[in-house]
Amino acid sequence: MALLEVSGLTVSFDTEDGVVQAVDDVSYTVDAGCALGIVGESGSGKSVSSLSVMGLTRFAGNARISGEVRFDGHDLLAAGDEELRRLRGNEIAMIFQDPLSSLHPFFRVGDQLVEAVRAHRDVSRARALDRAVEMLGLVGIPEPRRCASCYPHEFSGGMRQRVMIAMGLINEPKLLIADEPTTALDVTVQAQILELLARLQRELDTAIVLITHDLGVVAEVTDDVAVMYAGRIVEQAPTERLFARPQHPYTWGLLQSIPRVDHRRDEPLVPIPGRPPSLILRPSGCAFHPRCPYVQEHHKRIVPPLEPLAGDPAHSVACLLAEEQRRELWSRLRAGATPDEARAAVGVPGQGAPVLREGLEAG
Amino acid sequence: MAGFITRRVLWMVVLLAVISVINFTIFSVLPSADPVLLRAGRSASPELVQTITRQLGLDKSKPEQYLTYMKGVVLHFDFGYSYQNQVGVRQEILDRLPATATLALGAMVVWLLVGIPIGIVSAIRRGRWQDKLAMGLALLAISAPVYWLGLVSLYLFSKEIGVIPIFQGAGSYPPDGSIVSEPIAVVGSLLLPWLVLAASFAAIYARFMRGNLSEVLDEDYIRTARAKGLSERRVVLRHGVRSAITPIVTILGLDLGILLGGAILTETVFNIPGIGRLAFDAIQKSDLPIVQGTVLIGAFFIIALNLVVDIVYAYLDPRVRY
Amino acid sequence: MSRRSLRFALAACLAFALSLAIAACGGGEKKQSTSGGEGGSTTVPAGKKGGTVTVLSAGDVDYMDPGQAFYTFSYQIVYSTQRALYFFSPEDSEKQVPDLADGPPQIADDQRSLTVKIKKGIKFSPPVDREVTSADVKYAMERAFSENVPNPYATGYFGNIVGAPDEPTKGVKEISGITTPDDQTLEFKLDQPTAGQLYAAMVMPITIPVPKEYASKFDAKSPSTYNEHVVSTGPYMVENDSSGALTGWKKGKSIKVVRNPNWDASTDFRPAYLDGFDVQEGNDDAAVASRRILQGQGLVQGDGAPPAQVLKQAIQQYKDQLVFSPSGGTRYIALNTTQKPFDDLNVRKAVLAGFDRNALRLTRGGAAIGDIAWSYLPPNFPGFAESGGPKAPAEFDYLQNPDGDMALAAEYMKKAGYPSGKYTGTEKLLTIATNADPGKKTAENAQAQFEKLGFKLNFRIVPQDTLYTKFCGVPKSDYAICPNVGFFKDFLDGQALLDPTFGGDAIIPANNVNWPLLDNAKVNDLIAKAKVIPPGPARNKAWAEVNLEITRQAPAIPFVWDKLPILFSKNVQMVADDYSNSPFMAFLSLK
Amino acid sequence: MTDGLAGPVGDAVVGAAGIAVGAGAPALVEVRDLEKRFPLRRGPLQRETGAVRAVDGISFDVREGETLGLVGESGCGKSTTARLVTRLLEPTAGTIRYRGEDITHRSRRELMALRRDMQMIFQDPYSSLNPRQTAGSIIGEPFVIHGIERDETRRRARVRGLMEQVGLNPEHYNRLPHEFSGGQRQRIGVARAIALKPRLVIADEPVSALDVSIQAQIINLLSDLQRELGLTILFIAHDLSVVRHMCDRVAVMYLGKIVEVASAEQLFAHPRHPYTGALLSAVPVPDPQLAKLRRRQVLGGDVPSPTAPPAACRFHPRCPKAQPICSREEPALEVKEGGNIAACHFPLTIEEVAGRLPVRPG
Amino acid sequence: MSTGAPELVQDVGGGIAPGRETSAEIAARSPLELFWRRVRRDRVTLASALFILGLVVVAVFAGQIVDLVGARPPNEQSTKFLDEFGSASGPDFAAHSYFGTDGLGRDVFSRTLYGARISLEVAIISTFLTVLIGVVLGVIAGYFRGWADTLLSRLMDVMLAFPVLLLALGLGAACSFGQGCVQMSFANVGQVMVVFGVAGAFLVVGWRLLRARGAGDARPRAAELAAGAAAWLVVIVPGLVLWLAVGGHGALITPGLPVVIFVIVIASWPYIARIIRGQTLSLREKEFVEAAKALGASDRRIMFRHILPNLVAPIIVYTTLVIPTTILFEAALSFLGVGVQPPTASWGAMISDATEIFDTAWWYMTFPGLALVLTVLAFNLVGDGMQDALNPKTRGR
Repeated sequence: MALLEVSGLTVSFDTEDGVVQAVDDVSYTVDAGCALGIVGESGSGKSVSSLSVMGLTRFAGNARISGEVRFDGHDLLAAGDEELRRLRGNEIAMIFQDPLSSLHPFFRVGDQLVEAVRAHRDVSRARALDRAVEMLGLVGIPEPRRCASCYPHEFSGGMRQRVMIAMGLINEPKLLIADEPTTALDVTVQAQILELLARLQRELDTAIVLITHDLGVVAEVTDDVAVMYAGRIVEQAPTERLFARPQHPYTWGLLQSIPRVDHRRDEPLVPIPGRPPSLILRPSGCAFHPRCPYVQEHHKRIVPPLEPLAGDPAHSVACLLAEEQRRELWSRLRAGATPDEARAAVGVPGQGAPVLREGLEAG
Repeated sequence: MAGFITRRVLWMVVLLAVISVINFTIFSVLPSADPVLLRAGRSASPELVQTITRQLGLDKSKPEQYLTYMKGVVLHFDFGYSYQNQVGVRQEILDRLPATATLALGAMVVWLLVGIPIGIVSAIRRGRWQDKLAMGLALLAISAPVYWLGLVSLYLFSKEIGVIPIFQGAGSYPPDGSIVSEPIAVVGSLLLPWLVLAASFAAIYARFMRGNLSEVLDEDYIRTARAKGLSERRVVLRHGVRSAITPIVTILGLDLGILLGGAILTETVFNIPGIGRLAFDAIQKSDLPIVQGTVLIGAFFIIALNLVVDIVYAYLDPRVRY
Repeated sequence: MSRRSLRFALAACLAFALSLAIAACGGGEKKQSTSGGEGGSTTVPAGKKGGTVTVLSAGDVDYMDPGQAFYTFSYQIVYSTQRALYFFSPEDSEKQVPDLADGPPQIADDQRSLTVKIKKGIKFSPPVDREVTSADVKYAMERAFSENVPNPYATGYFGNIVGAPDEPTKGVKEISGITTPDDQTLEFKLDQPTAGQLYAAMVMPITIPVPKEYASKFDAKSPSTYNEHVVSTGPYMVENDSSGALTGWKKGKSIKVVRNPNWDASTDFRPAYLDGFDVQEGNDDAAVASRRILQGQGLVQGDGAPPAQVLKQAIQQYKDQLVFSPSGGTRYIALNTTQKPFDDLNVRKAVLAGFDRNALRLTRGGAAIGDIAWSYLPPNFPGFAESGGPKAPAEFDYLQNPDGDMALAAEYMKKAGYPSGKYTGTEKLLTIATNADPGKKTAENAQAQFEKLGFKLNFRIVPQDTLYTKFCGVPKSDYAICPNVGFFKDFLDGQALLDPTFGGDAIIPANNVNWPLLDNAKVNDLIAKAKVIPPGPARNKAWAEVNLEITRQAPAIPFVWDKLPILFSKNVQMVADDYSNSPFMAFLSLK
Repeated sequence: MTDGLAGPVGDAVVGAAGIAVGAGAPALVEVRDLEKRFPLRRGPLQRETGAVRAVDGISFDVREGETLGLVGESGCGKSTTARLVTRLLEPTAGTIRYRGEDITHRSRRELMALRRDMQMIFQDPYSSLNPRQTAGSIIGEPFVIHGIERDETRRRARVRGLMEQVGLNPEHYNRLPHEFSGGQRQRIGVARAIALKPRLVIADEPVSALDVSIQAQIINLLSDLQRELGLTILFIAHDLSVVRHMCDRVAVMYLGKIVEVASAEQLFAHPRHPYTGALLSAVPVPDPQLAKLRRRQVLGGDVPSPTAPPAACRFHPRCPKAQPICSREEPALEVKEGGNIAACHFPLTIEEVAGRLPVRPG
Repeated sequence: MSTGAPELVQDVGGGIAPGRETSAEIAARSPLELFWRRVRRDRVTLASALFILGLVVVAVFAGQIVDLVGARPPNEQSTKFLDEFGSASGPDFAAHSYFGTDGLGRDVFSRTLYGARISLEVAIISTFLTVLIGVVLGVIAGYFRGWADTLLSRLMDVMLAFPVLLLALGLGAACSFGQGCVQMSFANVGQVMVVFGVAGAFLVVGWRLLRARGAGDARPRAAELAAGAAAWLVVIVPGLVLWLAVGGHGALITPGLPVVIFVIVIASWPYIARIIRGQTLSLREKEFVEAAKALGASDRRIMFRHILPNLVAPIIVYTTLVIPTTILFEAALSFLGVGVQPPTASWGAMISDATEIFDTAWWYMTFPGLALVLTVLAFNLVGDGMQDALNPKTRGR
C-alpha cells in the first residue's frame, strides 16, 4: 500500500499580479521505504506541491488548495491544524535547500533538535538531548555532544545540512521530503550528503521524496522519477526506465541540453528553446507547446492527460504525440539528430522548432 | 570582545571631546548673552566686571578656557560652575538626573509593555482589522507632537485643571521625593507624563515590531519550525519573536540614550525638573558651563548606550562577534 | 536661579521684572534708599503667634550668603533671617529704620565721615552663639570686596570708603576707612562728601554681620562656601546642624526656615509671629501654583506671579487673598533717540500720539495691573502730583488718548516731513524683544502698532538676558526700539527713576539703562540742578520738572505704572514688603 | 617555496606550463605567482592579525584562442583570480602580463586601452545588469565609455547588430533588464562583453545561475561566438560538466592554489591529483546504470578555512592517499604521467581512477 | 526616525509563495507600473495625498480663503476680542471668529491657515536640502570608501551622538541674535562664484578640445561643447544674482526661517547620509558596478549612471519619511522659541503661546495642534503608502 498518495492536488496563490497556478492536478504515490524524485525547473511547482503535502502552504494566507493527499490513513488536506502539526516532524519530515537560513540563527543546534523531539514525545530535556546527540552522531557530525551546543553559523554548509537531516529524522518519520537538499552545496559535499541520505534511507527504512532540478542527483538516489513542468507532472516512471526510454519531449530536452562529464566535448548540447512559462498566463493546451519542436496545432488546445504507456503501466506520460512517434523521435535524437532533423525524418507535421531567438516571444 | 570594547571606549572619549569642542565653539564664538555683564548688574564698575571675568575664567583665550575646562572634567570629573549662581555643574546635573531617569525609564517600561504586544498581534493578524486599527492609531500617535499631546491630556485629565481630573498634572512633580523614597507620590505624578511620552514610542515600537516579525515569519527557519511540528503559538512567540525583538534592542538603546540626556519637550510641558530643562534654561541664559555639562552628559548617554547596545547585541545574536 | 520651563519663564520673569529695579530677569542691583519722599504708611495688624507658612516658588534663592545674595527672592529670605544696619518697616515703607544699628548714624558736617552704633544683645544663631560686634559688620563689608565673595554693588556703593580696594582683592583685606573703636561702634571715613548716600546704602545685605572666626575658613575658598554655612542674626534661620551646615536648604527643592533660638524680640522691630516657614521650590507652573495658593491653606506666593488668567480669577473670586504691591516704576517702549528716524522729535511724538497704550497694557493683564502711564514718575511717588497727577497735562496732546489718536499721529508725521501722515522711510528698525510672555506679547503688539504707523521693523526675539547684555544695554548695538524695558524705584526720589534712565551723563557702554540714549541739554541741565536740591518739596518739584521735560522729549512710550499682585491663602494675614514686593515673612501670621 | 613553476626565471616557467597542450600558441595572459590576501584586522588598534589567502601564489597561461577552464569549489579563489586578471582587484604579489606587457600595477587610466581588449561576463544575470538601464544602453555603454561610435545613430545600429548576434530581438532595445528572462539577460551581458571585439573574455560562472534548460543556450552561444570572433576565454566554473563542454584546458584550484593543469581530455580521462579525482568522482551523472556501476569516492570533512590553510599540501587532511611527507613538504606543480601537470607527491594511478570516474566503461 | 526602514534597493523578483518560485513574468512588471497600480489601489494613501494637495491649496490661497469666509487677516490684533484682563475669546461664528482668538486678539482660524505655509515651506526646503546633502555625502562616503568614508562616517557619528534638540536650540539661539550667523559678504561670494563658473566652463571646453585632438577622435560637436559650458550656468547665474542683485554684507543664516531650516538640515542630514551610504555600499558591490568598472567607466559615470538611478526609490521613500519629521521638528523648535519670527504664524509657535492659557483658552492649543497632527499624519500615511508601493518585497494586500 502506498504511504503517500497524492491525487489531483491543485494549489494556487492570489497575488496582486493575478492568480499563480503553482500546482495543477498533480497525482503521485510514494511507497514505504521508496525514494521518489521530483524533477523540474524553477517555477515548475515541485516545491509547492510538497509544501502543500506538509500543510505548510496554509500559512501563506493567499493559497488555495484542492485535491486529495492521503498519508498513512490520514487525509492531510482535510486534517485540522493540530492533527497536521502532530504529523509534521513526526511522521513526515522535511529538509530544505538552504540549511543556513533554515536553522534558527539564535538557538543552539542541540536545542533545536530537542525541540523537535519534545514537540512529539513527552520526554525530559535530558533524554531528548541524548537523542539529539545520538542523531547528530548518526548523520556523521564529529563530536556530537560538543556540537550540540554550537550555533548553526559555526558549522559549514555540509554540516548544517547534516543537522537538518538529523532534525528531520530524529522522530523516525515514515516519509522525508528533501527539497533541493544539495543545491546550495559544493559537489564534493553534495556527494557526502547524497550518500548519507541513501544510507539513512536504508537504515531507517524511510520513504523519501527528493525534489531537485538535477537529473544527475535523481539518477543516483531515487527509485522513481516524476518530471514536472509548469505545475503539472509530464512524465513519471521508475528511474532507470525514464532515463532509458524517456517519452516526453521536455524530458528529452532536459537530457540533451545538460552538459555531462561523461560525454565527450564534441557531443553537441541541444538547448530547449524559449523560457519557462508564466504560471499566471499559462500556455493553453500542452503547457510545453511554445517550446516543443514537435508541436502541432491541436496541442495548443488540448491539455494532455497523464496516461500510462501501453506496454509499461508504471511509466506514464502526458504527451499528445503518438507513442510510436515518440519512440522514433527519441531514437533519432539519441543518435545525434537535431530536433528538426528528427521531426522531418519521423514525419511529424508542424512549424518546426521555435526560433532560437527567444526574445521574440518574450513580452 | 575586550578589544572591541576598548576600541569603542577610546572612540567614545574622542567623540565626546569633539562634541565638547563643537559645543564650546557654538556657545562661545557665536553671539549670546554676556555672562559677566549679567553677573555684574547695572552700572557695574569696570573693576567688578574684570573680577567676574577673571573669576569665570573668561579673561583667558578661548582655547585656554577650553583646556582648563577639559582638564577639570578629565582630572576631577569637575564640570565647572554655573555662570549664573556658582553652583557646581556636576551637582546640578546629578540633582536633575533622577527626575529625567525616572521619566525616561518609566516611559520605556510603558512603551515596551504596550508597543511590543501590539506589534506582535498586528504581525500575526497582518492585513486584518486588528492590524489596521492598531497601525492607524500608531501612526496617529507618531504624528502627534508630545508637547501638544501633553497639553491636551493635561487639559483633559490633570487634577488641578482637567475636565476629567484623574492624574496629577503640571507642576506637581514631588519636589523632594525620589521613586525610592516616595514611590506612590512619584508614580502618581508621573503617570501622565509617562503615558504621554510613551505614546509615540509605543507606536514606533509597535510598527517596528510588526515589521520585523512580519519579515521574520517569512524566514526559512520559521518554515523549519513549523515543519518540526511545533505549535503555531510556539513558532511565533519563541522562534519569531526571539528574532524580531533583537533589533529592537538597538533602537531602544538609542531612544533611551537620547531621553536620558533630557526629554526637553516632555519636561517642559509637565514641569519636570530634569536635565532637558536644565539645558534649555542654560541655553536661554548663555550659561556655558551648564550647557557644556548637559550636552556632554547627553552625548555620553547616547554613545554609552550605543556601546551597551552593541555588547548586548552580541549576546542576543550569537552570530555577532567582535 | 530659577528652574523654569519655557512656558512659565514669563511668569517668573514677570515677578522679577516687577520687583527688581531693572526689568532684566535676575539682573540689576538692589535699591538705594534715601530719606524723604512720601510713602504709603500702613498699620500692620497684630497677628497670632505660631504656625508655619509655605512659600511656593518656582526657583531657588541664588545665595544665602548676604555678601553674595543678588536676587529679590533671596532678599525675601535674607531679611527675615538676617539684620542689616538699617531696613524698612512695612508700617512706613519709605522710612529707613535702625535694625542692627542702635539709631540713626552720626554724620559729620563735611559729610566725609559717619558713625554707627549697634545694638547690644543681638546674637548669632547656633553654632556661633555669640554676641554680634561692630567687627563682624566690618568683616562682612571687607569680605564683600574680596574675589571669593563677588558682591555686585560693593564697589559701586561703598567704594568711597577710604581704603576701599578699587578691584576685588585676593583674600579678605582690611579697609582702613572702617574702624571699630569698640564692640558697638563703627566709624566710616569717606574720600568724598557722600555720607548721606552711604547711610542709604546701609540697608543692603552687605552690612549684615559675618563672624570672622567662623566664616574665614569658608571665605578662603573661591567662591566662598559660607553660602552653605550662613549663620543668622534675625528672628529666623535656615535649619542647620551643629557644624553650621545648612541642612534645611535643599538646593532647587526646598528651604526650611525655623526660629533662631538666639533672637531677642526686644531688639527687633519684626514681630515674627510665625514659628517658621518652608519654601517649596519647583512650582514652575505659575497657574497651578497660584491656584494652589488661592485654594489651599497656609500658602503664600514666592517668586512667581499669577498669570493673567489666574489674576482675573483671583480678582473675581478671591478678592481678599490678593494684595497689590506698587512696583514704583514705569514700563515703556524705548525709542533710540540717536537713530534715524527717532532722532526726530516729531516722529517720536507721532509715535506716542498714535500708540494704543491701552492695548499694550492689555498684553500684561489690563487695568488690574496698574494705571496707564503718561510720564516716568509713578503714583504715590515724590513728584507725581507735582507733574500733574494721573492724567497727562493738556500740553501733551500726544499723550491724551490712551487708545491712540491716529489723526494726531498723522499731523506730527506731516510735521516731521512725511506728507502722507505715515512714516515712509524704508529702513528696517532693529527691535529687540524678549522671548518670554508677557513681554513678548507686548512687543508683538507694539510691532503691529509700529507697522500700522508705517515703520518697518527688523524684529528680533532673544532671551531676556541677551536683550540687556547684548542689545538694549549696549548703545553701539544700534537698536532702534526696545519694547520691553521698564524702570523701578531704587529709592523714593525722582533721581532714582529719572537720572540713570534719561540723563545724558548716565549713558555707559555696557549695561546702560538710558535706553532711549536721551542726551538732551535741557533735561541734563534740569537733572544737574535737581540733584543738589536737599530733600523736600522743592526737590520733588524740581524732579517733576525733569519728568515733564523728559516727557516733552517723547523718548519712549510709557504705558503702565504697574502693581505686583501677591496671592496668599485664606488663613494667612498678609503683610507685603513693598521694598522687595514680596510677602514680608517676619510680619506674616496665620488667622 | 618549492613550487617549480614559481621559480625565479619567469620565462622558464612559461615553458613548463606550456608543455601540457597545444604548445605553439603564444600566451595571451601570463600569470606568475599571483597572490591576493584580504587582511583581517583585530584588536583595539585594528592591527592586521592575519589574512584570508584568497589566491596564494598561482601561475598559469591563457593561450591565444583557447578556452582555459578554472574549476574549484566555492572559496577556492577562482573568482578572485578572475578579478585579479581583469585588474578589478589589486594583486598583493605576483605579476600579470598581457601580450607580454606587465599590467600588474597599471593605473586605471593606463588600463583603459586594456579594457577594450579584455572583457568580463558575470555570474548573476540579475545583478550584473543595471536595473535602471535599457538593454540598448547597457550594450552600448562600452562604446560610450571608450568614445567609439559617438554618432548616436551608428551606435544604435551597432547595438542592434550585437543584439541580433547574441540572439536577442533588436526591437527590445529600450526594454529594461527586468523585462527579460534570466537567459536573455545573460545574452545582454554577453553582448556587452563582445561589443568592443575583445581578444579575451573572462567568464565568471556564466551559466551557474541559470535554469538547466537555459544553460545549454548560453554555452552554445559562447562556443559559437568564440568560433566567430576568435575569442580567448578564461572560463571559471564550479560545474565540471560545463567545463568539460567548454574548455580546451582546465586548471583545478583548491584553497587558493592550482593543484592540477591539463588538457580537458587528459584531465577528465585520467586526473592525477587526488582532489581532481574526488571532484570527478563526486559529479552526479544522469545515468542510473552508470551510477550503480561506479564506485564513488566521497571525500571526508570540509574545505579548511583560507585564513589558516593546512601546511604543505593543502589537501592532505582530506586526501585518501596522504602520507607524512604531504604535511611537511609542499609538492611542486610538475608534469606527471600522461602529461597532466599536478602538484602531488602521490598522484593517482590509472587503477585508482578506474571505476570512480563518471565515464561509461569502455 | 527610529524605525528601521526596510531594505529598499530594487531587488528583482521577490517571493510570491513560500516555495520561492519566481516566475519571470511576475518580475517583468515595471516598477513604475507596479507603483502606480499599488498606489491607485491604496485608498488611504490617495486620501492622504488629496489632503496634502488641499493643504497646499490652503497654504497658497490662505489670503483668499480668509477673505472668503470673512475672517480677519492673521496678524490683525484687536482689543475688541479681549476682555478687560486681556484674555483671549473663544470661537464666535457670528463675529466670523471660527477658532477664537489668541491673547493679542488675533484670529486663530486665519493664523492656523497661514501656519500651513510655514510648515510646508520648511518641510519642502529643509527636506530638499537634507536629502540633497545626505545623498551627496552618503554616495561619496559609500562609493569611495577609504578616507572620504572614514571622515564622513566619523562626522556622522559625531552628529548622531550630539543631543540633537540641544544642538538645534544652541544653534538656533546663537543664530537668532542680531543679523544671524555665518556672516559673509554676498557680493564677494557672488564674484567668486562667477569667476569659478566662467573658469570652469572654459576649462571644460578647452579640455574637451584638447583631448579630442590628442585621442584623434572625431571633433566634438558644438552642441556638446555648448552643453558642457552651459552646465556651469548653474554656478554663474546665482553668483551674478548674489553679486549684482543681493550684494552687501550679511549673514547666510538670518533669524527666522533660514535658522530653522539650517538647524533642521544640520541635525537631519546624517540620518539620510548614513542610509544612503549603506545602500551605496551594497550597490557598489553589485556586479553591474563591477561590470562598468571592467568596461573602464569613470567613477563619475558609475556614480551618476549606475548608482544614483538605483537610489531613486529609496530616496523617494526616505524623502516622504523626512517630510513629516521636518514638520514636527520645525514645530518643536518654534515651540521652544527658536523658530519663525513674530508675527508670522507657525503651528509650533502658536501651541507654545497657547501653553500660557491652555486651561482657559482651549481653542488656542486645539486648532493649530490638530492642523499639525493631521498634516503630519497625512504625510506619514503617504510615506507609508509610497514605501509599500515602492518596496519590491511587499506582497499585494
